[in-house]
Amino acid sequence: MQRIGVFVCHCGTNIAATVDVKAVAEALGHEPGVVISQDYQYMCSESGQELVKNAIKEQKLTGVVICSCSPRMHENTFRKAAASAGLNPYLVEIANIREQCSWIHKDIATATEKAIILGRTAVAKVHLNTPLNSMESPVVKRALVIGGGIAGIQTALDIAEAGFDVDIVEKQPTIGGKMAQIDKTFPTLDCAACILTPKMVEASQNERITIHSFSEVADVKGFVGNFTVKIKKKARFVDETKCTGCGLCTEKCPMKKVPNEFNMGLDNRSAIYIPFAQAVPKVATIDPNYCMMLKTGKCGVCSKVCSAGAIDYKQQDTFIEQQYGAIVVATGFNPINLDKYDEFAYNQCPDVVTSLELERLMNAAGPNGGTLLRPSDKTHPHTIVFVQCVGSRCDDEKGKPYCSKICCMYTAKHAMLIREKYPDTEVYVFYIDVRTPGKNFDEFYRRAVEQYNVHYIKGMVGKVTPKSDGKIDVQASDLLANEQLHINADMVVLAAAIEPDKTARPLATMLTTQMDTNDFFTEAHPKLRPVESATAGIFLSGACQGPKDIPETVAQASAAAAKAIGLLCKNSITCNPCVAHSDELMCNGCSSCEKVCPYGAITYIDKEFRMPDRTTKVRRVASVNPAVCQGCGACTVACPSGAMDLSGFSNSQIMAEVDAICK
Amino acid sequence: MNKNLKEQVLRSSGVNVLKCMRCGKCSATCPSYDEMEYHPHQFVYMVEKGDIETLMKSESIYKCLTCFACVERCPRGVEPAKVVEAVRLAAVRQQGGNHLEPTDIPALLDEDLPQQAIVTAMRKYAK
Amino acid sequence: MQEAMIKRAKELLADGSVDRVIGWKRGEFTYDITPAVFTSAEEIDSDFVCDDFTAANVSKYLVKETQKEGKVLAFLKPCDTYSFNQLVKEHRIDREKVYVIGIEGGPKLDIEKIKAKGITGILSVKNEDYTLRIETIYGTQTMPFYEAVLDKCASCKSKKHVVFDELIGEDGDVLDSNRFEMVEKLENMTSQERFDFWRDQLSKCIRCNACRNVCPACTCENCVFDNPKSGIDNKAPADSFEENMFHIIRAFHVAGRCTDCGECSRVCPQHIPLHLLNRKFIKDINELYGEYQAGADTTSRAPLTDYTKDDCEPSVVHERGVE
Amino acid sequence: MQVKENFEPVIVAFCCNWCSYAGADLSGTNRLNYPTNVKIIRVPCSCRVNPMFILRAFQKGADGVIICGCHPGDCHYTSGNYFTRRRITLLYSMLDFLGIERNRTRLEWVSAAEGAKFAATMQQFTEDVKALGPNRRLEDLRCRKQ
Repeated sequence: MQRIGVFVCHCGTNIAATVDVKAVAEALGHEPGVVISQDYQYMCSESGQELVKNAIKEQKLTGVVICSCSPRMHENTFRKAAASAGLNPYLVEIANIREQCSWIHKDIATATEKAIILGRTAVAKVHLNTPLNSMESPVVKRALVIGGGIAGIQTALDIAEAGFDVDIVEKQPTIGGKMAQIDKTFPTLDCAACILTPKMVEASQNERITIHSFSEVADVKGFVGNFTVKIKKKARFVDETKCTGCGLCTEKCPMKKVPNEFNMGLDNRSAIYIPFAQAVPKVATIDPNYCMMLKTGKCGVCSKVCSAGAIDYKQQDTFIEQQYGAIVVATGFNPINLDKYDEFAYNQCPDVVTSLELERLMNAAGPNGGTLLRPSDKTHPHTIVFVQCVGSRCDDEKGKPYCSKICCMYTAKHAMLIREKYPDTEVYVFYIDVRTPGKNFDEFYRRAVEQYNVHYIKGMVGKVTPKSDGKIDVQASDLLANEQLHINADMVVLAAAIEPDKTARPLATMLTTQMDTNDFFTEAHPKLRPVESATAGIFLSGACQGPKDIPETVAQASAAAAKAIGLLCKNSITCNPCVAHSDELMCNGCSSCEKVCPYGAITYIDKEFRMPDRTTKVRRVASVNPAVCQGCGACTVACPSGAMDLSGFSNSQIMAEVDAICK
Repeated sequence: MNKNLKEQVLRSSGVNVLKCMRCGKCSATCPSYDEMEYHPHQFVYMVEKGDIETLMKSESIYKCLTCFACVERCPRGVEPAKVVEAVRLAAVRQQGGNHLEPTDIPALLDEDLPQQAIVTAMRKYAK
Repeated sequence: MQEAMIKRAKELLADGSVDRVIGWKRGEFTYDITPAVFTSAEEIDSDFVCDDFTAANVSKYLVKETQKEGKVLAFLKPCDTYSFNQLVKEHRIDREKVYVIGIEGGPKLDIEKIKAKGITGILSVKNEDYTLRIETIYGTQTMPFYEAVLDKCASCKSKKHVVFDELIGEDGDVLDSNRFEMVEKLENMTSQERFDFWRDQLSKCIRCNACRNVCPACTCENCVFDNPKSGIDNKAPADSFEENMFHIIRAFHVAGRCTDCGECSRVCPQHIPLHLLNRKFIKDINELYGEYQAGADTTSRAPLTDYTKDDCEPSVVHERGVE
Repeated sequence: MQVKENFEPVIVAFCCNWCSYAGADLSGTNRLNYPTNVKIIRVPCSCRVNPMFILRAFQKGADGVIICGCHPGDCHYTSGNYFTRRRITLLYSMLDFLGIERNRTRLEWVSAAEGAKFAATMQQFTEDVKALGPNRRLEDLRCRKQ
């Protein structure tokens, strides 16, 4: 026989002002099985909880209904209270008579009537509640970092520092990411490689860090604490364990006309290549799109010159499967494609470059050895025009609606470096707004203007026209002077908007994490949980979550690491016990449930059944892994026989609620 | 500021001037810039302020080629050319009467006249 | 054809390829045919029959038969092969345990249509060049063959066998049938007319469960309508609601899985056009989610366990035709 | 159809825990009124709603049933509402085919941030059901209230 206690909260006047709480308590006291029905000022307060606890003990309650605010507010509070009084926490139900009643209705009579129905519904449900016990699920003490840029490297280093194993999966042949391509960093102007490469080396030498370069995440299964990830190691046709990185093969390779992606295609590399001198791992990779041996079967030079015998033309993609407790996403960004911006002549004129290309043009390891020369004729540019917000802050389908955040600062940096190195060069920056919030940022920008005499012009470039004499006509407006300008430039630099890496979207699907319309990962809470995704155990690091500069990226990377470490420190995590379960006697083994399960929590086993005639029969039946199931209930409806049901939201419980509402 | 005129211009242009972020790309791209007293970005801003009458009196409304370069290039989708046209229309309506009737056109045609110019002329000089 | 089938069945039994044969045998009357399992050549010789009345779909019986030891020979008409495939897909039939011989399909005959002509005391029915020669205790009668064809055969969707180990006779093609005509007609009625139509039909239901029991998609170990814990169990249509509910839930449970074999309507003693409910689902699925034929293969995802991100919203129902 | 004076329909709303139930809470927090006729049942995901529940509601005296879930693409369980969309579309289409009034059933996507949409949706749905009058075509006479 059920002994149910009903507790009606006044919530001060929040409920009591529009709901006659005494009448509710009185009415619910007459519901079947209810042995005690009380009202109280603040049920969630210490003394209110005490009231509930005492009643559980004194009245030997088998179920509790709290008529109060939304279960999203205090369901856990009351579950804990019940547990401390010795009642299974899942024998508590909340009737939401504040958000869904007193706050939205004004008439006391109808609001009270509705509150009674809501209470009655909760009583009807609690009659069918069963004690549920949370399972403990172990945490695998290993983290996966997806992306080996500065964000991924920093996160991996921090996690390794805390004593946990970390794997980095990087799709390029080397880690380092965008920062490796950058020449100098703002606002200190120190060399990016000088601060990045030691970290890359540190990562490669840390025995807790495993780097899977030239690899991709192929599949993710499981859940917080216990993800199973399939990693595809793409064939690089070079045995990583044998290659010494001597680089002889790259010198001897006869195919040298491959656009060098590390230098943004501004020069060429060989078909077998090491992206840059400080690459980690320093291992050669063969580009199958250009390698003559792989394409035609004729060549084999690299194999002949390799004394380590590392070349393997027959290498295949391989897959490794590994368990992880936490996953950190650090997939980073790319500049957008500028094909649609005809007005800037990016595709027509080699001397119109993006800012990232300019980084390479100015870098000592770049195509010109650090001397700034025009890509077209290798002459010194004397007039350079920078265009801000190319594709950022756009309300059209060509660009991005957001501010890319980093362009103002790197443009100031570029302008300053050029004026420093080549004082005879005139530098114009066309800006809409100069946005420099950040420590020492505005000072930096002012230095560019005041000390280096960079011409900042408020206005936008409307048209860039390459001329026959090799010069470039830049037509722009100077809004403050109210005039239209024509600048006879040698080079134009476009501050292209940045966007999340294209691999992020399919990855989000695999990870079951959410993204915004711009394909940036969505954080669990924009203010209070900025480095966690809404999916437990998945953390966000760096520009995959939104545009960020290096200091911010590193800060977020360490924050994500801290969150991951917090998870990995636990030996086990408590699972939600409201999961699906299948009645084997009724299950047909038809696989409908398995097909709709987003977590792969359902498997099939052949089970022996004893028949009434004493024979045995083997049937295929579904089996739910309660640690993997998240309790959505999709399977319960897919199941035609009704064998599949959901604890906490069972068919009979929901139907009892329906009945109570419609009574 | 003339509220009614502003309303009329906003309605007839269908443009939301508040979307403008003042980048000036419209004026940067405008081929008639030097001919104009008020430039495309100023049109947008002045309409926002409600300063329509000044624009109506300006020659600028007839200098716009309606080439739509500003519409094409505007990163915010503001469509300045439509604002210019709406102001011009307001001026034409106020003056009353057509400056160009469709029946006038055949006499004006010559071989070199691009068809677009005729359409533009209708836009500019007819109600 | 019957001779060829009997010959093959006996051969396969004799060489031990199969242990049992599933086919049909005659009941009390010549047209009273039921599916039957044969285990010996003698049984086959005396009882096995395949004629114009062997319309019953034997696929469903293979669920139980394949749970037993040994291999079964099944003679499947084209429509039956769809049901068979669907059951294989749902792991209800162990494909390894069945040897499928595809046989030519109908059109099969509906004895009720013959009786409706006032012909009684029937002893035998023979098809002589598409004229039925019916021997009765009152003498011989005739009627055109096509006037006695089963409704399900009249709107046949396919003469193609989607699965078989061997064929007796020819394989056919998927047909361009008119099977959605009646559904369309109902869709074009007003809501009230549709309601009246179905009230008229479903109120005839006596809850004999024949439709469920014959349905090859209804092979649940324990049907929700028999399970007191399901909350919707009931045994008799005590109220019009229960008539509605039984048929809605039954149709919904087989939605995306029903191959449109038409057995439900064939066996309904009250002649309720139950197949229209299934066809409505099939028509909706085809129109909203792309053409899908349950049982056409054993691997594709069923429409209700699948989705696309740009599926239509349920408002299509509200926006459609007549209210 | 004869509509009773002051007919107050019984409306059952199934709301998914993560979006729509939170949206309903938000309309409460913002004090956005909607009719008392609407009573909410919390389910983990809209895909938990079995057609049996909907029929059960009509049987026991509901005049309208509405299901609310996360917007497609935003499901907490990633795919639940996509299955809901197919199932419920087909079910509603079948009810329509049987001559049950279309406006008695609805499926809406309401996010946790759409308190105003929740209130407006419930307001509109209640009005639509009121206009239809009591559920007669899919009722169980044994359950009819006198």
